[in-house]
Amino acid sequence: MFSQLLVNALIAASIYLVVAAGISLAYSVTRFFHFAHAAVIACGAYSVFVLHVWVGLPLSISALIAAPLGGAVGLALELLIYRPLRRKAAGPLVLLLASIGAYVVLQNVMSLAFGDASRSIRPTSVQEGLPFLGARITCVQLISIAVALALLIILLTAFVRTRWGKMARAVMSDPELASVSGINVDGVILWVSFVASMLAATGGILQSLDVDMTPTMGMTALLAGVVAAVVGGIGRLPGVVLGAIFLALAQHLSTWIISTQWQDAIAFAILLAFLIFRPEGFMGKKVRETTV
Amino acid sequence: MTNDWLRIDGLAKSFDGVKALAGFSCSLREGEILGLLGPNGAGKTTLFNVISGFLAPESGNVVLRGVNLTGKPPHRIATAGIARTFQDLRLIRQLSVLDNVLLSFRDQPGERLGNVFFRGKSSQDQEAANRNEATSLLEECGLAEKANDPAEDLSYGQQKLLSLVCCLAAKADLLLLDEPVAGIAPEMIEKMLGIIRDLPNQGKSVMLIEHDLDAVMQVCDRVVFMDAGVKVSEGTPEEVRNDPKVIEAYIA
Amino acid sequence: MMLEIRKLDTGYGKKQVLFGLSMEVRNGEIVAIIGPNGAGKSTVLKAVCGLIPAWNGRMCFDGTTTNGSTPAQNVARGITFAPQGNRVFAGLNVMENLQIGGFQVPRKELRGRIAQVLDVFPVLKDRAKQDAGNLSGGEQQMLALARALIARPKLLMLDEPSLGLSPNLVRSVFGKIVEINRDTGVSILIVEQKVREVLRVCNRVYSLKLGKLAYDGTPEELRDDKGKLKELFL
Amino acid sequence: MEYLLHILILIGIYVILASSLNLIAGYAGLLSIAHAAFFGVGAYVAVLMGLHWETPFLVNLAAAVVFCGILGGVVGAPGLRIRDDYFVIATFAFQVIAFSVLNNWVSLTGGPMGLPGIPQPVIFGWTVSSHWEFLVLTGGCCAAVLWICHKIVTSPFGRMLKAIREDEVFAQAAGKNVAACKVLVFAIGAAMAAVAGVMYAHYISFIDPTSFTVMESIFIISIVIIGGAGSMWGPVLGAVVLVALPEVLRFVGLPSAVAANVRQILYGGALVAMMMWRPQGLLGEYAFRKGEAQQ
Repeated sequence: MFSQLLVNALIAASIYLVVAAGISLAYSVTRFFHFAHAAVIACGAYSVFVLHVWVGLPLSISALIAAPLGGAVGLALELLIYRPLRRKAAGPLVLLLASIGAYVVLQNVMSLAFGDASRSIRPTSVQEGLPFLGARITCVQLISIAVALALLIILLTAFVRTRWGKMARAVMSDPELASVSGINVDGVILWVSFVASMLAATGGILQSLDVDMTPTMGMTALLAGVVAAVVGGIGRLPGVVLGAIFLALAQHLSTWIISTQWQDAIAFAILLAFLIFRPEGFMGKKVRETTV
Repeated sequence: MTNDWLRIDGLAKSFDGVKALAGFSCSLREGEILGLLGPNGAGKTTLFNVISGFLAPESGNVVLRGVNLTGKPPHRIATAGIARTFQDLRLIRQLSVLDNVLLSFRDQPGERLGNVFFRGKSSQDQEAANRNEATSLLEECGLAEKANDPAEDLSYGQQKLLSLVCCLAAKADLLLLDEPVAGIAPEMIEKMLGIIRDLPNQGKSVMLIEHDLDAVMQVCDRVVFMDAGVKVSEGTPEEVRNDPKVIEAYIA
Repeated sequence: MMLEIRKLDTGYGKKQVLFGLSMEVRNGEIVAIIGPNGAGKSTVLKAVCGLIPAWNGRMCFDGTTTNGSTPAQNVARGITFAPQGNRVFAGLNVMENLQIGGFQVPRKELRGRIAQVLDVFPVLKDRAKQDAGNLSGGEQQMLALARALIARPKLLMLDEPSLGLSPNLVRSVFGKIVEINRDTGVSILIVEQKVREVLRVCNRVYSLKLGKLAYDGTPEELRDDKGKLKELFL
Repeated sequence: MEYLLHILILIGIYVILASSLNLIAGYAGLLSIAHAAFFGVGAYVAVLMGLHWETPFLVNLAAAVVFCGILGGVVGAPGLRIRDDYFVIATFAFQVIAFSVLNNWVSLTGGPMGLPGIPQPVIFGWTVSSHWEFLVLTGGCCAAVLWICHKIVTSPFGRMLKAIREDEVFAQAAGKNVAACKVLVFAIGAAMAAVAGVMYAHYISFIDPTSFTVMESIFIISIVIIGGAGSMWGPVLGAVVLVALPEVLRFVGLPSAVAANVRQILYGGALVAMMMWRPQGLLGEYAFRKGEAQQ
């Protein structure tokens, strides 16, 4: 029982991790909470649905196409909405409100296209699951953990090693200095949006492999991602790993004591506690305070 | 001589290990205009922020008329008789010029919600009286025509003037003015200095930070020169100007 | 002529800081801008590098007008800028900071250039893998200088490189500045409060007061004339 | 005719919700995604009291108002420590927790099944039963809420709220107790939302948690912003337009299944468009831009 809870937590953590990494990345370069991420998450899942179920491509290929498609949605949002707003010197609240509007639109477009009922890309036959330390884990779940880990490693490496990664970190660290160093800050924001949205879409795909998809599925995933990102410390990838694991453990181990329906409430109680008492999270730097 | 009308004693404050104030002390007499000079990073604005309660000092005291104000929240200090302006010029830009002045009156009965609903008459009377007073203050300073324009429509100089008028409406005894004439046109400088010079006649005391030395010479009774968070020199504007330590601090 | 500024008006929001300022930097010169606080010294550098727009007037670099250029375009033209306060990318290590500085440099050349710059700043060589945020103030200032040099600028602009440094460190930072100028022939425009130090190293001096030019001449004239200095500052 | 009355009653309820959120977000600048939570908690408190203890309607209403007021003060308090977008996230968290409680505390709230059979309100012997009577009751509450809002925003207290919204530092330097003010206004706004909740519950005579979701909060925010934050009549206009919108869509012949989505697409799109071209909304004055301190 206990080891099954741990395994469940691990699976949840892997999805949180992917989503939270995207949120954290996007927030640390753009400095606002990108609400429409929730829609991008669902976009990822529905793209796979269309490609796999309607077009008939194999699942793996569908997923490989769907992730960049999600990224493209993020790119479009950045180009059509956020960049023009930033040009008008819009603050974080204006951007946040615009992204809420964008979420509402995208989510309802998906509702119109696919209906509110849940859709599934899960393999039809129920899988037994492989025994694993006294628990059971399905193949799909193993794959999702592997994908999350692989993405994280790729991301971390890219951040440390590549030129683009360094540019992104420079912009996170000091946007003004980055611009006088000759970095095109707008360009960096653009491709970080792409990567972050691709991560969000991947999160959606992984989730839809485990449970079914609905147009509003992104909201819960986004919220878990926000919690993991804030708990870990916005802008710190290693912190995000910690945050995702912490959140997943807290949610799943608490099912020893209370029923599973309370998982959302637990996640948000954790978030509230962190926002009030330690808004910089486990590893982050202090968030801005009022300065005189 | 009531030398300790305002007493500032051994204030210390550091940011990330850098000492902005390192045991700064000085005092102010009633009705005195004191200029604060010093190079960038000398700790002048930090001093204002500590006096007005926006920063808590690590040690030291600020005592106004025998009342220790150290560590009190800004709104308490503001109601205890201290008004200030800001270097980056804070006003409520979207509100009208008149509203900005009206906001600055302290302890308005109409700002208590209970009075709004249950003692409407008395708070309305007070509001009307404040409105008259605000209008006449604006008239004296030549901003009356703009009273109903949003504050952001004023020129930079007029905005600075308005922030001074706000301090007058506060009926504070001590005014902390952070660069009152920086970046404004010469005629406006004259006007501002005229108002500031007249403040002691109304029983008010002033501390001001200003880089325009001519302005300081014109209005200040006394000047304190600070560097690296401590007082380096003190005296009449002429004395400080001729103090070799001062020129040394600038060019060192 | 490396940099020519003609009748520049600019400021922040509604606040005008510079009033009809004209100045120039010739090839290979070290030019200092001094003056009391609030004179608009840093504003000159920010306007030249493109962080704030010019309201009026003209800025001309190496024969091209740069009004309205972005900082990135100016870096490509050969203007680099080390802003005030030992600004480095705190989350990146020393090597990465240098790579960011040379990010417009062709990749093949970058390694060699970094090696060259590190030869000028041996302190940084030992710290190559450390996070820039953990360096001392002096080392951060060296790094800020080094970062601005990687791109091999024609004009290097420094905003108070001495800020927060001990007198010894100030000496060594200024020593480096002279060395760089002598070895590479880069023109340097430097804003500085530590007047005595900067007068020792520069070829020409401008002094600003309340956004206007108050003095234009050679450091020798000023160095010995305390009366003149006092007039400029007090 | 009844149909028209139904729309008018709904508009009345949303005017209360939007005007109260406008106090919090439009005047005090505390953008909150928790308004549907107060709406719901108010409804549940009154209904549960009526069902279990059979207390009179006015007592239930008063209890819901007081309860939500206190809860609002508690939820608004984090606003003293965290600001802007982090505050939005914190209210969001509260919204989700509140929904979760309504949905999962089955023994008290009936969970997803909701609470059916809510009795008609009786006020001093007057049984509110017909659409007309509900319209009178809702209209009366609506008028009271608007009158209170009007009193607040035209008083020096309202001026102080605007000052806090635009520049807290200036407000503090002018001697205003910013912290107390924020908590107070958040509590008042929450209490007013409870009034709307009580009206809604008794009018529909059935409540379940799905009426009080995050999306509902977003809808209320959209009303305020599209109508115009920081103005008395902006949210009223917004409520009329956005509540009547699906009926208009139905009128032009969209099937109702599609109309619900189209309505949301329209208001989501309007939200984006407002941010792009008119962040102060149709009638408002607050553009969610904090006084940008220059250099």
